[in-house]
Amino acid sequence: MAKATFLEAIRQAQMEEMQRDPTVFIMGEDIICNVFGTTTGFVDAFGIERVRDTPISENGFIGAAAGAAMVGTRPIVDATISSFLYPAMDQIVSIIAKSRYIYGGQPRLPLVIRSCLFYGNSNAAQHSDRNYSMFMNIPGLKIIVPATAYDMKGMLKAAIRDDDPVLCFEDSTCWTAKSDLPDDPDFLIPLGRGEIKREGSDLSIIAVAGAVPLALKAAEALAAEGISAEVVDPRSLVPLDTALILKSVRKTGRAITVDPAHQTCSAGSEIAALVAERAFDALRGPVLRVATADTHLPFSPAIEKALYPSPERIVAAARRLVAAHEPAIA
Amino acid sequence: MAKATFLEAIRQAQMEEMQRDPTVFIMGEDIICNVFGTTTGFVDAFGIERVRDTPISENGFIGAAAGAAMVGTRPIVDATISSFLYPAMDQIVSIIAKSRYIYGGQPRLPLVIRSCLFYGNSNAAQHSDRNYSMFMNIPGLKIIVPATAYDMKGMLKAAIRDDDPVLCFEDSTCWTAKSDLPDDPDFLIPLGRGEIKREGSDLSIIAVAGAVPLALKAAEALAAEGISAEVVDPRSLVPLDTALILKSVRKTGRAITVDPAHQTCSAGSEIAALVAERAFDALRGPVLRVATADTHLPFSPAIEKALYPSPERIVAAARRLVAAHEPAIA
Amino acid sequence: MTDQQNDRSLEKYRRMQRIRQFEDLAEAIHAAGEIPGALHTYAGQEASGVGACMALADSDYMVGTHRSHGHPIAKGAKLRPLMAELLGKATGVCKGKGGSMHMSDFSVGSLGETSIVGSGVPVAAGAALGSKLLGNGRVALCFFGDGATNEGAFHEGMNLAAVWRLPTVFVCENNGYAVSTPAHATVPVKDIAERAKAYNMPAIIVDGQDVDAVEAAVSEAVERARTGGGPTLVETKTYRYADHAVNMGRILLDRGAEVDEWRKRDPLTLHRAALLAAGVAAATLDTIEQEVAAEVADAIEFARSSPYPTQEEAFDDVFVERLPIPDFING
Amino acid sequence: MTDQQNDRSLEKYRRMQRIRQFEDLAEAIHAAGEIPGALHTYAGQEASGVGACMALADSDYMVGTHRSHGHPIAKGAKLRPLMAELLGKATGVCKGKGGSMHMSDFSVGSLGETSIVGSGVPVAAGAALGSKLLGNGRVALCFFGDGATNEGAFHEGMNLAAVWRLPTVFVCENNGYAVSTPAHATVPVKDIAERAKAYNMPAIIVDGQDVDAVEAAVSEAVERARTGGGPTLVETKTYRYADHAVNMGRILLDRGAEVDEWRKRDPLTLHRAALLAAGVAAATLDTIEQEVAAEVADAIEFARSSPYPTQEEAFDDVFVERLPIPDFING
Ligand SMILES: Cc1ncc(C[n+]2csc(CCOP(=O)(O)OP(=O)(O)O)c2C)c(N)n1
Ligand SMILES: Cc1ncc(C[n+]2csc(CCOP(=O)(O)OP(=O)(O)O)c2C)c(N)n1
Ligand SMILES: [Mg+2]
Ligand SMILES: [Mg+2]
Repeated sequence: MAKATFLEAIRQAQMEEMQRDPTVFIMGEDIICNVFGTTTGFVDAFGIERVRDTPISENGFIGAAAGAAMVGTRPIVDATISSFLYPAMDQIVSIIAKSRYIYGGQPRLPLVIRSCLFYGNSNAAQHSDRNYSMFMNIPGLKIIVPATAYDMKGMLKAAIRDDDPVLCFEDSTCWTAKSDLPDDPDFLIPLGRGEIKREGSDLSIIAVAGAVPLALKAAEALAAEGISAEVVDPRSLVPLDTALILKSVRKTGRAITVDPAHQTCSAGSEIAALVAERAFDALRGPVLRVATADTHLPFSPAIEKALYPSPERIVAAARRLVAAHEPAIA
Repeated sequence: MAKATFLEAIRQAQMEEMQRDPTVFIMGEDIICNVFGTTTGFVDAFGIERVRDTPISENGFIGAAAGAAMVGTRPIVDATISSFLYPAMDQIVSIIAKSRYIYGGQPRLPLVIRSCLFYGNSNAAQHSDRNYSMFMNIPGLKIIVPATAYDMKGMLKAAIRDDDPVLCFEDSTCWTAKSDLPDDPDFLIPLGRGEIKREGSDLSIIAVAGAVPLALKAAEALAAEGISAEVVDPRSLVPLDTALILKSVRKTGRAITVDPAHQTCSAGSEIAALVAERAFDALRGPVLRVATADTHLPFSPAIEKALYPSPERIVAAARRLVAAHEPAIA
Repeated sequence: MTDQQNDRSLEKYRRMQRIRQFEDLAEAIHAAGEIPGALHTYAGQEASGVGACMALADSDYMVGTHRSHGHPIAKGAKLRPLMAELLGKATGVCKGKGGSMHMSDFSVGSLGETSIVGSGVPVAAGAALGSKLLGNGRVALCFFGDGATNEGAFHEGMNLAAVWRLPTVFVCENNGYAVSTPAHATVPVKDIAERAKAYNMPAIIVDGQDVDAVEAAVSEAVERARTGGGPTLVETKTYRYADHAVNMGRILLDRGAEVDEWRKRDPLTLHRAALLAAGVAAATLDTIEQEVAAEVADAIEFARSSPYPTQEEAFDDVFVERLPIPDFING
Repeated sequence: MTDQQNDRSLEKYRRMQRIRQFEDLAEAIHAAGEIPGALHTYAGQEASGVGACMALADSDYMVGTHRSHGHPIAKGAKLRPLMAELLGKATGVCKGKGGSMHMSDFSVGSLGETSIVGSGVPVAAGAALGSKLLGNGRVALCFFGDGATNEGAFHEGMNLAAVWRLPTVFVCENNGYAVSTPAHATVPVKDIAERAKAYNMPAIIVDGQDVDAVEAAVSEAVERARTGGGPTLVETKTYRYADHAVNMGRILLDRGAEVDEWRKRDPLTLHRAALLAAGVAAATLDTIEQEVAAEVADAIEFARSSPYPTQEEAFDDVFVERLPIPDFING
């Protein structure tokens, strides 16, 4: 156990799994030079056959991962920034998500596509996407959104060992966050299992990716006002730990979803709909959503930040919800 | 006024707008031979410059529509089947949705991308997408989902005249439905305005695209049981007529969303979340969702149909909701 | 002809016959309403598929297209599961989930017949990359049409295979049309083979009606791939007899005279003539035709008597583990 | 030299100076923390951008890339709105919404500097299509890098322009690298120009350090486009001095000696020498340099003293009509 960052957790997970299984390999643009630090030392350790710099052709190499996976290897694709998944939607949706099904279960596609959510630092609209929810609408893709270095390591290792395709979204606002990382080479966090990141009794804050630390800060602030907030981190969006979410909301009677994505058709909206459908009887007030405004992200640092969820916005929503003092229906 | 089909409504809308405005042109794969009948006679009327068969390169010609729109033409792209939008996501999301914003309002992108929702007839998973909700998560794209020939004509004409990019999703289950179509060359239905397709007092069924006729059938059946269902058709998903939806739910106290898309992160989920957030005080029961199961669509006719919304499923949900007899909270 | 050559030549004839007779029957039962959805037939292109696949080892990989009936048969697939697939039965090669556009039989190395135009090209490059990494010596062959070469996926897959010298063979089945659009209206080069130059890739143009010529061309490409020489683009000049697809909108295109012209160089007729000229007895060929007829009859019998999948099976194969079945299914 | 030639030559020098001095200052103030986000500079490639744009009419269109500072300046854009954009100010050319990667000035015909690699190519083809339909005689020029030619968007845009004979000029600024990856590792042809063969498109390779040579090559292409001869691919062999970008991860790549080598053929130095050799007085060139220095100083002054956009402006320009402002903004 040693404290390490989220980026280092990614590096360790990849390193350990590549050491463990010679069929695992990694490819992506500029991963040898290694821009974000998640493949430091990999070429030396594994050679250029297993650590591949790709041409700038996301559809090509992500589709190639599908083919390579079908014949018995386990590719990790580093797609850098999640905005670069759009040119590859063809292969992600029509091939990767659908091949196992359309061929009646004949192939397996054990592959991981990693990309970061690169928002909040003046990179403008073409580089600031938080687009996991688009993929949630497509069956056949597992989707993980770890928010801590600990979860990142355990879930990425599990994703690499998983026999289904997994999209791993890495929130860049979490990159420098640190956890104690287990050294156990078999440290795995099963996909589809959420976690209560903080217990509470007055309301449930269900937070996604980089919204988790914001929710924890908000919960801290709320505690000082006498409001006890529970913070639920689904950690994986597909499969979604609906049981954990519903149990928390049934306990607290109130729910706020927090999601760094644009609000419309976000993961946060999906979770809100789930709660309104399946825990309605326990609800003491509306299901509130804190998400990024449905506008593009501007470059200018003067006006970008206010568009995202913040602890302040979460606190305000929580106050409003608790103040409503509606009686439980059940 | 003469009765005509949904497909004929598309043809008329395009024909009238191309007659009216010489800067409007249309392009797509095999539109001269005209597979689905929406451009019958167009080459003869407008010539091959304005009626263009494209190479099979969706990203190329959809991106070309963006460039052509920026310089003063008004392209209509017939992208055939909505499944073929995936190869073009790069241009749709990064260029078409974002260009006006990222360049600070300098360009306008008056273009329409039409594609049909080609499900329900054994076309298998790669050709059965109902994927508008993915685009709802991206600011900058107007999205229309007309369900009648009348709405189709008025909204497509409005879309062609609109100065923003519009995605027009044409539900193939509505293709043969007929309406009386106005001849008025300026018959326009403003985008962003929903419609109550049937009035009712016990519950609101908010139905999207091909779900609208299903909801109307269900409402008919419910009426026979003494349950009065209101059917709300948003008609456009972006902008969404939230006022109309909320007003209906406030009146009836109950809401069911019906959406032919996969349930997770669907338009139906978004509308459910909206209702749970902004009309909670009026709700007398959970917000139920009737949508397509979150699996792929199989080819086999024996097992495809049951996965979609149906009048029966809507009726069952309505009965359950009304039977709950929960008191209004407010 | 040596015995072995003779066997191969007869096997080519058998596979071409299988495809032709399969397609004839498929069209007939489609017309009779037994097959749902659209039907993209391969009749006319048999020499391209069979010639190419005969150049492969059984363990080699192959990726195809929406026009998916011919490729697996060419690669040696059994007819029963294919016919059952067309009818949407549980015994189909894809358990009834794929249908006409997706008749991929992984047991013969077919890694997908994908109906999104161009989308197979990166997959084939990837399979070849997998082979390379695993060191198993296998080659991945990719079929696609003339129209597909206009897709970005084609470009990216070709490029990747070229820069990484992957053991891939790209076979462009140039049948002159994409749906209704003639190739010359969308492809600015005279021969698709020209496109290989963008990747510094060798290219071969071959008469796609001549199964031996196709086999020879593809063999050269396979040999290059297997020995580390990287990918080749092979263009087979061929033709499909039927409309783009039955039951997918209207194709208002009069190709009558052109079809007649091409039928004069029908790949089965040509190969039959070649075999006869090489001294094969007509009776031998007749027997093959009859055997194939029996096979096809058996396949349709099998397909018809097979059960449909159960509703629960709709939730299988999204992931390796079955999805939970929602309440509204089966009550 | 005629007076007119002389004027053009001096204008080229002026524009190259503008780019170089703009970049030098941008790097300095970025280092000082005045510019947020990443900075992709164009220093070293000035002759490519200026030579190409000088071959265009003012009313012609141009599409660029993430390396977006140089193109608009080359096309004649004013410096004030560009510098203000870099600082995220409301007076920026994109009102502060685009920043370093998107410095597109539509008033000089620039139709976007898009940071998604390859994504400008279809847009340029489309602008040319628009010109053709409107009959306005305008040409659309598209800049992109060597790395971009591996993208599907490049292929599809090139192909479309070729089959439709659109008035497009494709300028590949081959600076030898995509981020850290040398072109030879991802592009299997020796010259990018080879790729034109896949589209039956003429191609020209030109010394990208020589502004006159670039102008001549692109002029030939523009002439062809304007007279209905369709598109041309021009490859400018050039080099960028700085890292791929400042402040976007670490680039661990030692290009030291190579940079020195290329600096010997610095485009500004070369053009200055050519002008002096042609009899232009050194003082004339010095004056230009000083005038540009004053312009750049004025631009930064303007940028610094400009206001930031208001929070509400974040909701402008998604659509033509402003979006409703959500409650959590400003209260
Ligand atoms: C991405 C995509 N665009 C369009 C289509 C519709 N479509 C199906 S087959 C086809 C023509 C393909 O032509 P070609 O590649 O020459 O193959 P062929 O049908 O001639 O065998 C088209 C346009 C599709 N399936 N996928
Ligand atoms: C689709 C996409 N993939 C990856 C990136 C990240 N990226 C930005 S610039 C660049 C290199 C581009 O190289 P080149 O086209 O040669 O242009 P240069 O930077 O050399 O001017 C990369 C990989 C991107 N912006 N878009
Ligand atoms: Mg074809
Ligand atoms: Mg470069």
